Amino acid sequence: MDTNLIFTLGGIGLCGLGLFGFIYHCHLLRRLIAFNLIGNGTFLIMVGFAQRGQGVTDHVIQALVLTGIVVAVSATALALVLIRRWFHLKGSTQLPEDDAS
Amino acid sequence: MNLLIDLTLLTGILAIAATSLLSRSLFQSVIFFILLGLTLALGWIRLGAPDIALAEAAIGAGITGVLLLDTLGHLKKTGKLDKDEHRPSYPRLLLAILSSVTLVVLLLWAVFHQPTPAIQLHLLVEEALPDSGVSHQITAVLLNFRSYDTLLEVGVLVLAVLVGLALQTDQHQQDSLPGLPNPLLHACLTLLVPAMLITSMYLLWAGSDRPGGAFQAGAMLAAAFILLHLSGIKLSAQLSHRMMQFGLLLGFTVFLVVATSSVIGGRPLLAYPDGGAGLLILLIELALTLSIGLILLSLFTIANSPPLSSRSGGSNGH
Amino acid sequence: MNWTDSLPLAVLMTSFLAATIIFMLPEQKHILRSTINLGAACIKIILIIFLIQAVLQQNYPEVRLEVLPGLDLILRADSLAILFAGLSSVLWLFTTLYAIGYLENSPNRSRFFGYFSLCVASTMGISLAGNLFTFLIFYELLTLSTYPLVVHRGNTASIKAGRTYLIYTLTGGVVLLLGVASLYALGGDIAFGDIERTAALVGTWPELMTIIFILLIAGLGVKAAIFPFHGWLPTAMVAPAPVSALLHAVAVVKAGAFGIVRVVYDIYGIELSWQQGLLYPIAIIASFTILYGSWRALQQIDIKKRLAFSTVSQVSYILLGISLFGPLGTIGGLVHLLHQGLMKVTLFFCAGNYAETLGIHKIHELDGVGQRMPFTSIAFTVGAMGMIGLPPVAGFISKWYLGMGALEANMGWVIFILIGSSLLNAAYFLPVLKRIWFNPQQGSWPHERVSNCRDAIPLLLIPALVTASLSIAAGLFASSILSPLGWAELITLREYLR
Amino acid sequence: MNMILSPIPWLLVIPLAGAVLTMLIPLNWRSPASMFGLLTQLLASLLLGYQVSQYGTQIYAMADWQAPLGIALRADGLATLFILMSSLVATACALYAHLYLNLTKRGHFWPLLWFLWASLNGIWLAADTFNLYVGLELLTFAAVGLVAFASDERSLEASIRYLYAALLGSMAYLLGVALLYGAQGTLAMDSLAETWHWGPTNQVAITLILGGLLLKTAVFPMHTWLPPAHGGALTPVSALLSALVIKASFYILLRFWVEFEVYRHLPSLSQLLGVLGAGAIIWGGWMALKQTHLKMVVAYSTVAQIGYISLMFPLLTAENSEASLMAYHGGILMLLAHAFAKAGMFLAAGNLIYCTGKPDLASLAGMSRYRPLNIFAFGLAGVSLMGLPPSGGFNAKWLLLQSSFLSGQWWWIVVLLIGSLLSAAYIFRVFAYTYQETEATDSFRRPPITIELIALCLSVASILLGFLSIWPVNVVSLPGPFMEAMP
Repeated sequence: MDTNLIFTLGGIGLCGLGLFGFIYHCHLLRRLIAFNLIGNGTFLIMVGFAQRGQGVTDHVIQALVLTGIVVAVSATALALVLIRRWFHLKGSTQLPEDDAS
Repeated sequence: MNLLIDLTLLTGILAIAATSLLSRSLFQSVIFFILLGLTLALGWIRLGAPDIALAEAAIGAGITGVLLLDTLGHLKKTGKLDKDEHRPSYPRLLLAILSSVTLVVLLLWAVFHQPTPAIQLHLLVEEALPDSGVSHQITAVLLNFRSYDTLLEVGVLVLAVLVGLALQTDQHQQDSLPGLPNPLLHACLTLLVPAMLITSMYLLWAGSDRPGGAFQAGAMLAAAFILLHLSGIKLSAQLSHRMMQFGLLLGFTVFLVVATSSVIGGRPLLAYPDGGAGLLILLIELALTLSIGLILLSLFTIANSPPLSSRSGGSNGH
Repeated sequence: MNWTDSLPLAVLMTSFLAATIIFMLPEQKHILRSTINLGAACIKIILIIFLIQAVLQQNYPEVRLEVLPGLDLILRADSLAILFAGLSSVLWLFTTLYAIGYLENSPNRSRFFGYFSLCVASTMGISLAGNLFTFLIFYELLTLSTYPLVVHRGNTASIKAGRTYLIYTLTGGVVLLLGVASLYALGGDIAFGDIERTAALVGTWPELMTIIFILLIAGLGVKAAIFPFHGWLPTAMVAPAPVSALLHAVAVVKAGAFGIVRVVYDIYGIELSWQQGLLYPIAIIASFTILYGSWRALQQIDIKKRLAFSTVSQVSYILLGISLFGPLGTIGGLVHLLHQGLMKVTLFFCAGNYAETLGIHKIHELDGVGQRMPFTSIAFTVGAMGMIGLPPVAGFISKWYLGMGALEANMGWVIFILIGSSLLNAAYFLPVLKRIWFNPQQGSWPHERVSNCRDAIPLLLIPALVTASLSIAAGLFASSILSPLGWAELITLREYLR
Repeated sequence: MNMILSPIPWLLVIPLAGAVLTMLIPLNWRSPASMFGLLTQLLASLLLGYQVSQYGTQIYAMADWQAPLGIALRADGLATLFILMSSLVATACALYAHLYLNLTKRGHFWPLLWFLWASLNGIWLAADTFNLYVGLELLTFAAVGLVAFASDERSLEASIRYLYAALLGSMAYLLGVALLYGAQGTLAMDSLAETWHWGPTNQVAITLILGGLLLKTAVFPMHTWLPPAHGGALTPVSALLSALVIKASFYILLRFWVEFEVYRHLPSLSQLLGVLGAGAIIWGGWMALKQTHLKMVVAYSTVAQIGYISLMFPLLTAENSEASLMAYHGGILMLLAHAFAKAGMFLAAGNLIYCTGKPDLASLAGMSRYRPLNIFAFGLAGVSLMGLPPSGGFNAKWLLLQSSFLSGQWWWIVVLLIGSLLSAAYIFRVFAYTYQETEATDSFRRPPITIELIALCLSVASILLGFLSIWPVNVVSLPGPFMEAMP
């Protein structure tokens, strides 16, 4: 078991946990945290899996992960702006469940 | 020994993630999420990715954490934090477990049948590195080989701010949080902020041959700005609205101008002129650092300022 | 490329352009609108005359446009196309004239006449279509452009009628699409008249081609209102009288019947259809529809409803003629396509006149109307006599040829159908004529319109009189080449000599 | 070819520069500047169309680094058609927005539109899997921003729903890309295709990518986010979203499907996509029939139409190349016709709502009398959506029908025909409301004739497509790696 594989597995675990939380929770903030867990898991898989295949440190995939992290933080910030506006308008931290659609 | 460290980190990461996800208190969840970011930074070091470790600590844990905490504080203040959080339904739980297990099984299956990649991109990177204008591979990838991705990525950042601004009718709105009137904090800040600025500049400079670069430097800068902001020194109030906008867009604009000038010069988009790569990359990075710092600060302040309760109507008026 | 080749397109474009301009016109500009309408109708008739000339010289103008790889839009003027196009263009002129008078001072005329022109454009497209794909396009366009006319009045009844109309015609359209698409999947683009290709396909897939035939006929049968797909026709009677005339005599019903003619003669070929035993079922269904329609007409007390069921019955004469294998049957079917159009349009014009002038809708209200509105009543009488099949009105010619055709095809029982139907026709028309001419007037008219004319206003009266005279002329001058009979004989000659 | 004369970089630079510029200049200068941008975009698209049809597929190495080290852009027939489509539709929507929105809203609209456009062009031209990810995120952010900036409760809720769904979708896509990179060591589409290896890793990767893109395209049953977002946004935004934005993820899916020959190796996934498409057609149509708000009818119609487009996947079979080609042409034509018709329909619906001042169907009574032009525009778009001739939608349906016959998959025929009837039902239901005559006189508001004409132009385009189908079909069949990978 090398480091790359271990962290790939960690990434898989994070993705699994994150997906569970993303579907299970209704609270918008909790779902956002869950999304970030999936994101972090994906980044771990990206680097761990690629480096496991290449057998060396892979700078290309690391650069991509840097891009990914920045995109993820932008997404989080955007979501927070929307959540806070929603909270302000409706006083609720979750979306109304519509069973119609 | 290394194996032991790795396994400990793995267990730690998963345990912290699970706690963050399932903790009954939202505050605890956020704290554990930040902790997860820091632990992951250690993991990144183990994976030989100090650049990501820096970014993860500064952006993944730092900025994201601050944003989450701040929102949490806002929610808490109105006292409706956990009240309306009814427990999710049973079918939802089932769906969540099923999808999550399916995903994990699929990924495990994929990971354990990994073929040997036919293409070794890192060889190409090493071969092209001397022509890239920088000696650090990640910077070369980000700002030369795959600079187009980075350009769009900065676009994503700008766009996030733009959407935030579009949702605010009055951009000069002061935020509701009072500054922190703690004299001790002030004293600390006077020491901390210059140190952070210097670190930021170092990270930017280091980017050309060592771990570091515009994003980490920008995040550090943003952290300093946010600290200043919290202590009552409001950059957005100091700078005029127009200046702020220029600052936000500076990095993207410089990047775009450099990209376009190469087309006018008869080269493909984003291609640097011979020998000028290093300098231009540094120029772009400098502008990017400032802009990223301001963008992250703006994202924080936008999220922070309360939206107007009565919007000016007439969404389809003429 | 001959200059005549662009004629089919020009015929189509006259109505399309008229429609577009009329849509754009403001509501109040009724003089300009009427001028455009009538001008377009006249230009179209002139163009059709050019086309007749070309076709008589065995020169068939054609335009093509490649729409998809291996799939063309074809507009082609052959003799059959001219038969239908000629009928529609002449009837359009009079229906337009009538509609201008009928809708005087009513709202939404811009919309009405726009869709009216679009409807005629689609009919022209149907008649000039050179392959099934083109036919299908205009056939569906006809559905779309008639819907706004059916719901024109905008009350609950007409919107309900519109829904019924759509349910029938769109479902029929889907069945037709299925048939056409499967035919194309088997044999590619088959132009009308290319019956050798179909013959080869029938040789390879006999069962499949039979199913496709059934699909095509069923899809077209909805518009042709054959039993049991006739339900929409009486319901659609709520529309204004010119629309009813259009639906019954000129466009919709005829489009269905014309489509069946195309499928039988120009896709499968009459001989092949006969050999495959495809015609006999049509004859039976047509016969049944003839009797059923007449029977139902007898029970109606509303004038327009009675006329509607009469149409159900009369259109099936066309189908009956097609299904009789032999030149005489063919002539009977084709000529009835025209004759029924002329006679039925007359009847609807008259029914509209009664309703507009005196507010008469029910049959029992017609007592003594002959004295009050003699000219309209004369036109009505001519139409009714034609429907019964009395000489010298054109209807007699149709029935005569149908009877001869039945004998020729060794289907003697059809004679009894014709006799039975004529008796029923007489049974539902003669009492009406008796009320008009011989019964005294009972009380006042239901809703008399104040006017200084003794009869209906000229714009309503003239079209009815002209079409009535045409129905007589078609019977009297049947031996001329340009009469409906002469043209039908020409087509039949070319069909059977192929 | 001369690098300056290639329109490819300008297709990206102009929208990005437009975004920056319209953020910086004063509000009342933003529209004139954008008008100039619209013009240059149209010209650049046309120039690209000319070059590609003359000289074939164009490869553009970004930053002068060849793929797989650098990022390549590829303008083949398919990409060119999409560029032209988005230029035309976006121009129409932008002009409409200029007339429809007030000054402040307009000021915020322009930079968002330009970012949206940049990301669309980036996606159409992309030939790199990670670049597609960044493009998708840029697109998502711009689209979410456009939905949210109506800034009422409904649109805010819709935008949150949309953002969450889109983020999950992109993450699944990224995970798939990560697996592909781990297995093959490259991100470029061309080199991925060359070294493709159908092991478990690639299968899982394709499954994840498929799942993510389906979520972003709102394929049934992952469509729940779409109707509120498309129905709740401001009118020009609704048109952009339905006409263009959902097409982006679909386009990526199609590229993966063909270039990596997924249709050959995972035929069961093709059938699954077809089944989902059938579900979308039936469910979307049924829900559209039940809606009481005009824009929701149109939004659910988008769900159903995505179903039609998805039917091309099961028909792209390895066995019958003729049927596959017809399915490909039919699907693309359907997509194109939908882009024009749906944009036209949303704009016409927006005009109608503007006239009545109420969003529900019942208040449309009398519309057909007083605002016939809008009803006409709505109707023409409806003709194409119902797949009635003559229209692009009909020709597309015809091709899909032919393809179903040829490949022997008759069950899709049933779906197509039932779907047509359903869509006719919900569109004519709207009509029936407009034809009702009311006692009232013309008390409706009157929109400027220009915005009525914009809606009409788009609808007419979807009808004209019925006569000009051969052009797009020829363009998307131009030779290139994509067509070589076709069965």
